[in-house]
Parts: sequence; C-alpha cells; structure tokens
Amino acid sequence: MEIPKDNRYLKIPIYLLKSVKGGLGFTVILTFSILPFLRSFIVKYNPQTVGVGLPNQPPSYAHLLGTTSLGQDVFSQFISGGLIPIIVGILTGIFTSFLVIIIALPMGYYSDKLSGKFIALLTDIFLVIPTLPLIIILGVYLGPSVFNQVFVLTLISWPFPTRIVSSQVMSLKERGFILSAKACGASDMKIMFEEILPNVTTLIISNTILVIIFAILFQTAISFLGLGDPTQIDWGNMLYYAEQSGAIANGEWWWVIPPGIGIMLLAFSFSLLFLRIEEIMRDY
Amino acid sequence: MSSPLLEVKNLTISYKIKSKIVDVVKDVNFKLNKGDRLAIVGESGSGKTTLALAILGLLPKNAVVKSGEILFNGINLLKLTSNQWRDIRWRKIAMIFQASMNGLDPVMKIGDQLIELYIYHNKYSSKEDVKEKIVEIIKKVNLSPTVLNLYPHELSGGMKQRIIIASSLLLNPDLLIADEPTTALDVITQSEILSLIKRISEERNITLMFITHDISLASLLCKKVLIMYGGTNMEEGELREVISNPLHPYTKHLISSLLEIENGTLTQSKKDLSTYISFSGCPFNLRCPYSDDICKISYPKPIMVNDNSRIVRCFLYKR
Amino acid sequence: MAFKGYVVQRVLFFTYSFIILLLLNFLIPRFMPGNPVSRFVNPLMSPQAQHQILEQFGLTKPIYIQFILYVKNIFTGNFGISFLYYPTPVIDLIEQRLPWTLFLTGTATILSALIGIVLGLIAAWKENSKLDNMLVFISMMLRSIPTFWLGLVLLILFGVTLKLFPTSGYFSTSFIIYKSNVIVFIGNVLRHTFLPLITLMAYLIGGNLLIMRASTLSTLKEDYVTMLKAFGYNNRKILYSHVLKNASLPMLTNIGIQMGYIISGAVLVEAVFSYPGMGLLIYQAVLARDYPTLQGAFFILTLSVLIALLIVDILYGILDPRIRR
Amino acid sequence: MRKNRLGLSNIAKSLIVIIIIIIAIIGGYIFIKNQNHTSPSSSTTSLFSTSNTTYSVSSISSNITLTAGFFEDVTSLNPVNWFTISDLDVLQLIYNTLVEVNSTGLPAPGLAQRWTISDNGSIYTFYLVHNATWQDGYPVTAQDVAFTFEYWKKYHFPYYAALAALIKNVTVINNYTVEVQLTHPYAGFLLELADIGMIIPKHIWQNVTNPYNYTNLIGDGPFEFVSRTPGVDIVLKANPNYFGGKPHFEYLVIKIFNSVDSALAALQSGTLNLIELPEGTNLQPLLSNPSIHIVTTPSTMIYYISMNTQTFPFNNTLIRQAIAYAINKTQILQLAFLDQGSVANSVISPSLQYWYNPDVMNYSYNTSEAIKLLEEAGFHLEKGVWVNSQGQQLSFTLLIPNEAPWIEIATIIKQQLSQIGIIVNIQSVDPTTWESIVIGTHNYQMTLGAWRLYFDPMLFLEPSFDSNESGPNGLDFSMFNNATVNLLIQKALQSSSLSIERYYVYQIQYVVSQQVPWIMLVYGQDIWAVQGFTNWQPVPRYGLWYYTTFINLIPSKG
Repeated sequence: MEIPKDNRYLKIPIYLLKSVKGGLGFTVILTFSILPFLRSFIVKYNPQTVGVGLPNQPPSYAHLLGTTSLGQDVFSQFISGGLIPIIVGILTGIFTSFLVIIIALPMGYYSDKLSGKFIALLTDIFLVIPTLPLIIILGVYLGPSVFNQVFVLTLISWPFPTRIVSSQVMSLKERGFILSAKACGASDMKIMFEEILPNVTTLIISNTILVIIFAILFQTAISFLGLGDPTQIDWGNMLYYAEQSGAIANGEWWWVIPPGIGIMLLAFSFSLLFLRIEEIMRDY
Repeated sequence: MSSPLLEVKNLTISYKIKSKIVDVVKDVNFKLNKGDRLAIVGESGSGKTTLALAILGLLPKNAVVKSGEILFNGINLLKLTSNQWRDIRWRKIAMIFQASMNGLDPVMKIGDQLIELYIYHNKYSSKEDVKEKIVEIIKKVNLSPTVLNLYPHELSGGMKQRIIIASSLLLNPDLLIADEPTTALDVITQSEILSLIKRISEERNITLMFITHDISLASLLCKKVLIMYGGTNMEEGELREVISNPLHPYTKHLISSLLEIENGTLTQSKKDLSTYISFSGCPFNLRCPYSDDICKISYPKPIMVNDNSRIVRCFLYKR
Repeated sequence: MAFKGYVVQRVLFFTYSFIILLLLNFLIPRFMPGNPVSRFVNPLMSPQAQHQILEQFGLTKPIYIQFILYVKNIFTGNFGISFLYYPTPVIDLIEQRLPWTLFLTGTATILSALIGIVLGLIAAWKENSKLDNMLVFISMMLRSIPTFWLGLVLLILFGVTLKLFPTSGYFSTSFIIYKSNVIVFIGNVLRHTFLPLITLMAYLIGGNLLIMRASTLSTLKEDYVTMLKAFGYNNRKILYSHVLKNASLPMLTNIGIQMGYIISGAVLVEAVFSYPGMGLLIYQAVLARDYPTLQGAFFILTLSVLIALLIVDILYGILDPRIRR
Repeated sequence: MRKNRLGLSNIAKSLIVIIIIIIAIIGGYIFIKNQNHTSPSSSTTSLFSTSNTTYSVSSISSNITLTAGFFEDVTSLNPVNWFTISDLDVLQLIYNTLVEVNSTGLPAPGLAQRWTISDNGSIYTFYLVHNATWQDGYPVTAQDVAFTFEYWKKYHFPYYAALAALIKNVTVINNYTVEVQLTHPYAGFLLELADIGMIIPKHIWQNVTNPYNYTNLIGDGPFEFVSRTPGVDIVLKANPNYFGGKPHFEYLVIKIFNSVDSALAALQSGTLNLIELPEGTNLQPLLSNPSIHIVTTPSTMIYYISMNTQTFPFNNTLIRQAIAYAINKTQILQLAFLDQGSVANSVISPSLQYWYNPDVMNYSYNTSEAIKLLEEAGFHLEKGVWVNSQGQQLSFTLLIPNEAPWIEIATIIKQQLSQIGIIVNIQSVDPTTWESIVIGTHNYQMTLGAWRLYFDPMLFLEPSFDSNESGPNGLDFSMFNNATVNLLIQKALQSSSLSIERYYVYQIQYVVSQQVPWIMLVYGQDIWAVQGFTNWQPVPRYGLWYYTTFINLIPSKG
C-alpha cells in the first residue's frame, strides 16, 4: 500500500517568500526585529533616557513622534518596542507547538481509550477557564519577566490548537496506511511520530502562527495592564505609561497611536503568513 | 420523425487546472429522441460526467465551453440566463447523481426537502395536495411514507437514492439523466435501483440518459449506447449490435475485457489523463493495437457506417 | 434516544469540569504572594492591627478548615464576605456586576455572530471577488487590532474629542438619585454601552467572518449544493435556506470554544471604559488579594462559560440531527 | 409567502429571540434594581423641602449634585472598623470628631467647642456643643463620647489600639461635659482624635453584637449615607440638621475611577465636579478649559527612598549618604512630578508647619561629595564599577510597585546613579506583593515609598523609626536601629505639651536626616480640579476634602 508522506512543510519557507503576502509579512516582522538593533543609527536618543526633551511635547523635527511625560523620545521607544512582542510571540509559538505535539498526538491516537479521553477532558476544561483573569492571577503570582510571560501565554494557548490537531490525528489513524503500519507491528510511538506527525506538521505550523498572533496581542495586553516588566520598552508598556499619565484624556495621540499601529502591523503580518500557509496547504 | 429532444453538437469543454487548459470533452456529437433510453459508457475520466453537468448547466467555475451547442427542444442550453434555467432544471431535466447519497441537505427532514422542492416550482399549490403527491411518489419508489420524517443520515444509501429518484419524478421531467446512480451500492440494491429506474421511465415515458462505466449494466436499461473515451464519442449505435459487433478498437477492448471478466471495469490511473489529452492525435492511439502514423497526428472524425445505424470515430473506417 | 445520550455526555463533561475548577479556584488565589491586609497598610497599621484584620477575614484558621468553609459556601450559594468591599457579601457584588457583563458580552457575542455569519456567507459566495478580498482584509485587520487599544482610540475620538458618548460607567449617576422614565433610562444605558460594545464586537466580527467564510466554502463543495442547483433553486434560496444553516454549525461550536476568550476581551474593555463588570471585579480582587471575591467571581464566570457552552452544545444537538457521537 | 419557512428564518429567529430574551431579562433586572435604588430611605420626603440657610442659592440647592471622584474605592465603611484612608475620608463626612484642625494644622473646636488640659497633661476635659444631633434626631451627648472611648477599649479595632492603650478612664461630668484620663501625659492626643476619633451614637451601637461588620451609618456629620455600589459610587445626602450649617447642594456622589485618564475624560466632559489628581499629571489641557479650576493645596505627602539598613551595602551610613548626594531631586521633581511639589529634606512635611524642622541635613545634588563618601567607605572604581576591598560590587536591586509614579522615579534614579558608576536593577512587582515583601519580610535592598502624614507626627515617626517596630510586618522597614532616635521617640510620646513634643520631633528629624535610613525626595502637593462650584478653603493634609469645604462650596452660576 502506498504510504503518503506529506513533506509540504519542508518547502513552506520557499513558498512563503515567493509570494507577495508571505514576503510582505516576513519583511515587516524582520524590520521590527532588526530596528531595535539599528536604533542608534536612526535616532540619537536612548528610548529610556528621561528628559531628552520637554515633557508631553507634540511631534517636532527634533522628536519625530513627540515626547512622553518624562521627556523621553517616543519615536525611539516606538522603534525599540517591537522586539519583545516578537520574541514573546515566537517563543510562545515554539513552546506551544511542542506541547501540542506531546499532547495532541496521544490524545487523538488514543481517543477511544480512557487515557485519551482524560487528556481530552483536561484540554476542554482549559478551554473553558476565562483566559485573562487567569493571566492576571498568574502574572501577579510569577512576577514580571519576559520568560514568565512566555510561560503564562503558553499555558493559556495550548488547548485550542491541541483540539484541532487531535481531531486531525483522529481521522488520520483510521486511514489505510496507518492501519497497515499497525498490521506490520510498528509500535504506537513509531506510528505517532513517524507516520502521523509528518502528516499534521503543516497543520501545526499554521496553528502555531495563530498562537503567535494571540501571544503578541496578549503580551501587549499584559503590559498594558501593568503586569509586564516596566523596565523593558515594548509597545504595551508604552500604552500603559500613556494611560497612567493621562495621555489619552489629554489627547496626546502621538504617544498612543504609534504603539497600537505597531502591534496591529505585527499581528497583521503574521496573519499574512498564516493566510499564505493556508494557501500552500490548499494548492500544493 | 420529430426533432430530437436533446442534441449535442460539437461540444468541447475544457478545465483550467493549475494554469493549464485541458480539454475534458472534445467535439462530442449525439442526438437523443423523445422516449429513447441512451447509455453513455466510458471509463472514469472519459468526460461523461462533465457532459451531464454541461447539460444541466452545472459546470464548475474553472470549466469553459470552448465550442458547440446543447439543444434541448431546440433551445440552446448554453445560452440560458439563470432565470431561464429555473424553468428547465428539474422541471424538464432531472438528474440522479453519482453522489446522490450526499445529495440531500443533512440538517433537514426528507419530507420538508421534497415539499420545498415541489412548492418552489409550483408556487400556488396547497400543502395538503403536495403532501398527498409526495406520499404517492414515495410509495412508487417502494419506500414507506415514514421516511419523510427522517433525516438523510438515518437512511441507507439505497434508500437515499430512491428518494432522489422520487424527487426526480415529482415534477414529471422530460429527460432524466442518471449518472452512475448505483456506484457504492451493494449488488442487490444496485439491481433494485436499476429496475426501478427502468420501470419508471417506461411507465412515464421519460427519456433516459444513463451514464455508466459498466456496459453490462447499460444493457439492463438501454437500447442505445454511446461509447466515450478521452472526452469524445468513439462509437454509437444499438446496444445489442455494439456488443455483438464492436467496430472501434476501444469498444472491442472494452467488450473483450468484459468477457474475460476482469472485474467488469477498466481502471485507469488518473495520471494518464493529461498525457493522452494533450496529445493531438486519437486519444486511444497509445493503447490501440491498430495504431498507425495518422492516429498520432490527426484527430479522427465521426463516420457513419452500417447503413447509418452506427457512428464510429476511427481511421480504420474510411468512407 | 441518541440525543438523550448526547445530552447526558455533555452534562457529564460539565460536572467533571465543575469539580476540577472548584479545586483550582481554591488553590490558585492562595498561591499568590502577599495577603489581603497588605493593601491597607498606612502608618497607623501596626503588626497587631494587621493580625486583627486577618482574623476578621478568617485567614488565621488552618488551610483545611478554610477549604471546608469554601466548599460549604459554594454549595450554599454564599461565597463569604468580600475583603475589598468589607463587609459586603460576595454574592451581592456578583449580583450587581454579573448582569452588566452578561449584557455586554452576550449582546456582543450574538450580534457579532449574526454579522459574522451574514458577511462570511457573502464573502464565501463571492470568493475571490473584490468584495471578498476586502472583507477578508478588514476582518484580518480587526483581528490584529489590540482590543484595549481600539477602545482607547474610540474613547479619545468619540468620548473625549467629539463628546458623543460617555466615557465611563454603565449609566449616568443622576439615575441613582432621581427617578426617570424607562425609555430615557434605557437610552442612557445604550449610550454608555455603545463604545464598549463596538470595541468588543470589532474583534469578534473579524474572527467570526473568517470562520464562517471558511465553513461556507467547504459547505459549497458538498454534493448536496450541486443537487440543489440541479433542483433549479436560485442562489439566494440555496444560500439562505441550506448553505447558511449547514455552514453556521461550525460557527456555533466555535462560539462555544471562544466563550472563555470573549470574557477575557471583556476584562480589557471593562478596564478601558471603566465599565464595572465582572472582569474589573476580578482584576481588583486579584490586586487586593480578596480571596472570597476572586473565588466567587471566578467561579461564577467560569460557571457561566460552562453554562453557555452547555447551551451551545445542546443547541447544536437540536440544529444538527447528525450529532450522536 | 411560504418560501421563507425554512433555513435562515429558523436560525435567525431563534437567535433574535435569544437576544431579546437576554436584553429583556438583564434590562428588566437592571431597571428594577435601579428603581429600588432611587428610593434611598424614609428621609426622601425632605428631598424637596427648601432648607433654612440664608443663601439665595439654597432655594435651588434641592436638586444640585456634587460629583466627586476617588481613585481608590472605600473598603469598610464603618466608623470604628475602617481599613483604608479612603474609608476615613468618607467616614469623616458622616461622623464628627471631638476636635478638628485649623488651617495651620493645630487643634481647633469640633464637636467639643472647647477643652481644658490638666497641668501634667494627662487629664482632658471636653465641653461639647449643645445643638449637635444624630441623623435620626437624638442629641449628641457626653454619653456618646464616653461610650465611643470605652468601645475602642472593649474591642480590637485595627486602628484604635494606641488610643485604647492611652485612655485610662472616661468620666461623664454632665450631658455636655466629659473628662478623659490618660495613662501618661501625651500632647499628641488631641491631634490623634482629630485624625481618627470619630464619635459613634451610643443608642445604636450599644445593641450591636458584631461591630466589625455592622453597616448602619447614622452619624452626626454634614452628610447622611444613602447608598454604596462597590466599585461604582457612593452616594451621600446633605444633612439638613447639621449643627455647623447645611451644604449648598443636596447630594454628594463619589464616583470611583480606575485611571487618571477616565477621571480627566469625565472632567473634560463636565460630569465631574471635584477630584484630587496625582502629582505628575499633565495639567495643560485642564488649564486651558475655562470652566475647570486647578487648586493646589499643601499636602502632607512625602516621597522617599527607603534602604534596608541591616544588609549590604546600606548597612554603611556613608554609602547611604553617598547615594543621597548622588540623587538629583530637582530632576525627579521636574520629570516625575512636573514640578508639582517641592524638593524634600526632612521626614516631616513643611505643611505640618508646627512640626517641620527646616535645619536638617540637606543632601543637595553633589556627585563629587558622593564619590568622596564612597571612597571613604572603602570603595574604589574598577572598570567603571565601584568595588570594595572584599571585592563586593556596589550594585543593588530597587524594588518598586508597578504603578505610577514609582516606575518613572525608579527609571530616573537608575539613570542618575549609573552616571557615577552605581548599578541599579529595577524589579517591579504588583503593589500587594511589594507590600508583602517590604513591610512583611523587609527582604529588599532599596525601595521607594510615600506616606501621607497625620496631624500628630508621632503617629508616623514612632512606627517608622523605632527599632521595636522593625520585626515582620512592622513599619520600620528600613530596619533602622538607632539608640538616640529610640530614646527621643520615648520622650516625645511622654511629653505633656505640644511645644515639648515639638522639641523632640525636631531632634528626631535631625538625627534621622543624618543617618539617612530614608532619602527624602519630594514633598507632594494636592492638586484639585474643581468645576461648577466656588468658594473653597483648603486645610492641610486634607486639602479640599474636608467637611468645612463641603459646607462652604457654592454652585457657580450658569
């Protein structure tokens, strides 16, 4: 019997870059990850240095996006602020996909057995817990740091992709090539990781991107609620400071709009990658 | 003789697959008179389902009709607007699909679907009349009226096919197209369904176009046959004659393999599809034992033989 | 009957989840550093005074007794007394907040589902058209906007600059003092709800549209759609009488799964618009280490998600006759 | 048409029905709740009766509401078992204290129109006003005062342990005279009473079995309690029978705001009349709004750095002094406070004019002095880092709550200290965690803090700098242990007159400034935004939030 090997995922990077959507998304993400390192060539101000200008100033030639209430340069903060969301997003994506592999494969493969059902139950329960309250509780408990944010976000984001992947595994295990592998006496481990895993990898990758988008949005939300690490410059923190100092009611748009646009662009770029991967899954 | 009910002239349809254009139906010609029962026989990929879909105007979005016309009662079906189609589809031409098992809305009761169908086409009928009519037709296809209260997933494949047959009778169509109506059914159900179709078309004098890959099934239902290969009509004639005296090398191959009881079917890997269609010569020439140079270069034209009772598309028969 | 079995299975899931949540709910708050008294500290607060307040809160009792009390409280529908709003019973706080959160999230969920369904259906029907591309683009944008930021921008624009909508609360304070007629009151509530509702819906519509579009596209490939065309039905009829119903089913499950997520969005929206709902209550309870309120609110919130899920599941069972697994 | 019988209509109908049901149920519920709200108490009848005050505006005062804003909601509204400063702020509008303070922060008549103090300073005799009544009509008498004092002794209320220990016994001389005997002379007694000594009605509280969560709020102050919606608002109503005069408005609504932003937005939209804004708020947009008045009043708020004096590196006074010199307080004032306040030197705020000692050590910004002190302490620069002979680096963690203005101040301090090679790591945690570390275990190196001082400075100096208070949960969280200061505190607590107490308070301020367990940064300023009302008189510590303000405020025309 013919054993279908789904190796499309190996070609994803190439297909990604070859399209407008993928290329554009990738460029934006790359730009925001590199900008912080090139900052010193672009602006002369350190994002954290206070009093480089008068406080609460609207955009001017010296300060392209004005200043904060501490007289910090908003433009400098803006170009430095994308790195942490990207790092948190991608790390969360990686850890989540590990968890998904470890949990979803057995969950789908043993879906008729008690163990599989138990994992499924746990996953469903995690889906039910209101996410943000849990993030707040854990955020307060663990204290602020980039790694803790990744941990919390991973803990929150695994159930959804796990369910999707496990249902795919459930349908795959009834297919002929799995049954024949079983008949040949392959161990469950071998079947799961050598036969099933390659066939769900593309699905996992596309779901990982969704998790990254989720993580980026929630990372900024955590920072915005003041549960992030306030000594780091990221877009969520910028908005938190802006809100704390009354910038919104005072109409200091130059401080409030750019970080939001940044987050939006970043999340949108990952959406473009997601869209492209969906296309690849459909067409190739 | 009156004008034919259905006449297909020089019909060529091509699909756009990954920026390549592939002719799936090529220069097909045939006529169907009222009351005729025509079998269209061909292996999968021979373009017979596309042909049927074209008659109902249901070609997928990536299909293009390159040339030809389909005349139904003298009207060119290829030029109808969507409003005009409403008067043709199911009222004049009904169709039983290969996949009719999945042809019913899964979240609606059978009865409701039939009522909906009838009322859609007969706006001013009263509900009681409709119910009565539907019960009558359901009995006609040997089902108990209780199925009307069930959902499609609660019925077996054969029962679902009967429902579709019943629905096709609902509006008394002139032409019934049955596209592999018995695939995926077990043998007993298969013969029951076929005899049902036969009985009904005889009773109501419905013109039948029966599409199958199995020439032996065709012989149960039809008098006439049209053999398709590579998207075109290879041979046409009385079914009996064609079986007893196949003219086209492909028909011969088909009949002999049937006699050898190789499963009754010829399966051909779909990968070959593009190889023979992109080819400018006779589509069968790669497999033809009589293949000649001309077969590789030019496309054969249909030729009338045996006192015009048979049509063959092969260079072996000239004049 | 199969449907009965399905309901039993869902109810069982409900019960298991309930028990596990009960445990988590007790443990999680107590793992947090600090105690409820920390917040009150000022130069008058001696260590003895701090101990006295802890004693009033029942936190000097051993942990197992606290647990027994907690379980007893849950089953008597009484979550104890709030530390943050001492001595208001937690149940009163929830009674005050829950309707507003349900009102906000419920309306947002249902409205965004309806809009998402209709637009997703249209987008899928006109796949790859300009309209479709535009709708997909807009919904991807909506999904990329951080909820709270959108709230802030709307607040600046319509609340502060244009003064079209109030900036906080669920109705004007004057209603607490002076009587007014029902219509004026409802109008006032709607004006206060408008911006938070739009903010919450923006995100949900984006997601719903994309899901509905995908599920419609796959429904359109089903054999019965071809059959319906052969029946001579026009596009409207096929779309609205058959495709819509079938394609909405995955949406329904999705709404169920999203429930916990929607509540999260509501927390942020409540924070931005100072809309005192359950989300803000939880947020404040966490910061103040108000265990009873935190437990009560978290419990009720999770319970309402579970109930919403149960309703969605049963609704699904009713709408989709195939459900039996 | 029957066409629409199926499909769309089914789902749409059911969804629409669900929406309508949800909206109807919740809407109905909300409305019914609200209807209950609207009839506050039996005293509704007085709602439309014109008051007897002489101002012409009083005729329209019956439907005027003053909306004020709080950033912290109240916790426990209970005149004996309150928990937070917000609680006290609201309770003081409902309950009178025996003694008030005047605009210089010294004792002034309140419920007691005058008092006498025995020569040794341990017996106080109070003469009450005769026309004070409880809001349910009973007169306020000496019985109530005596009952209140004994009540503090009878129960363990969190804030009354010190007063309960101080009061030896209470004698009712007649209906309007009461005599209090203290265990030892203490001049700060009157000021402490002015801060927290709210008198409660005997006829109500004598029957209460559990005073800790008793919620009936019948007081004798200028406002009556109407309702409280946790997290939303508190509604008070003017008391027409208040002996000190009736406010010129009917209702006082205190709205709870979650952020400065939402309060500013409410101010701009005209729905908020009075709020105190935190220092560092950008006031420009408010100043340009003609209907909003910004009033700044002296505040008793002090902002400081606290260092753990028992652990490296801050167990060395020289290091603490060096840090004090290395911090540019003026810059902090400019950037984090937008110049709203003044640079601090002593631990007592100058707005407590009587107690403030201006002649303390003044660590004005001087990096060379800081470097000199560091070298004196045995440190030397090695590759830009200060290291001592044992190889220990001068780097430490600054622990802060993750809120404004701490993050801003910490950022500035980190930057300033890095200029002379001192490495600061900022660690921010949520406020409750911060308090459990700093006050609970004192397990930190350096932190930032702020106190709002009471009228009696010893209420703050004793817990903060007496080494007896340095245990777990004690407020001497700098672990400051100085024999001189301990002794001075004991003396101050025994002083028989305010001037003697002031002598010791001056001394304590000096020694503390020399030892620098705390580096004083800034004295705060109360910034009030007022709109729609005029005629205010600020009081130290309370600013505009004092009952006298609410008696005096007049709605502005138009």
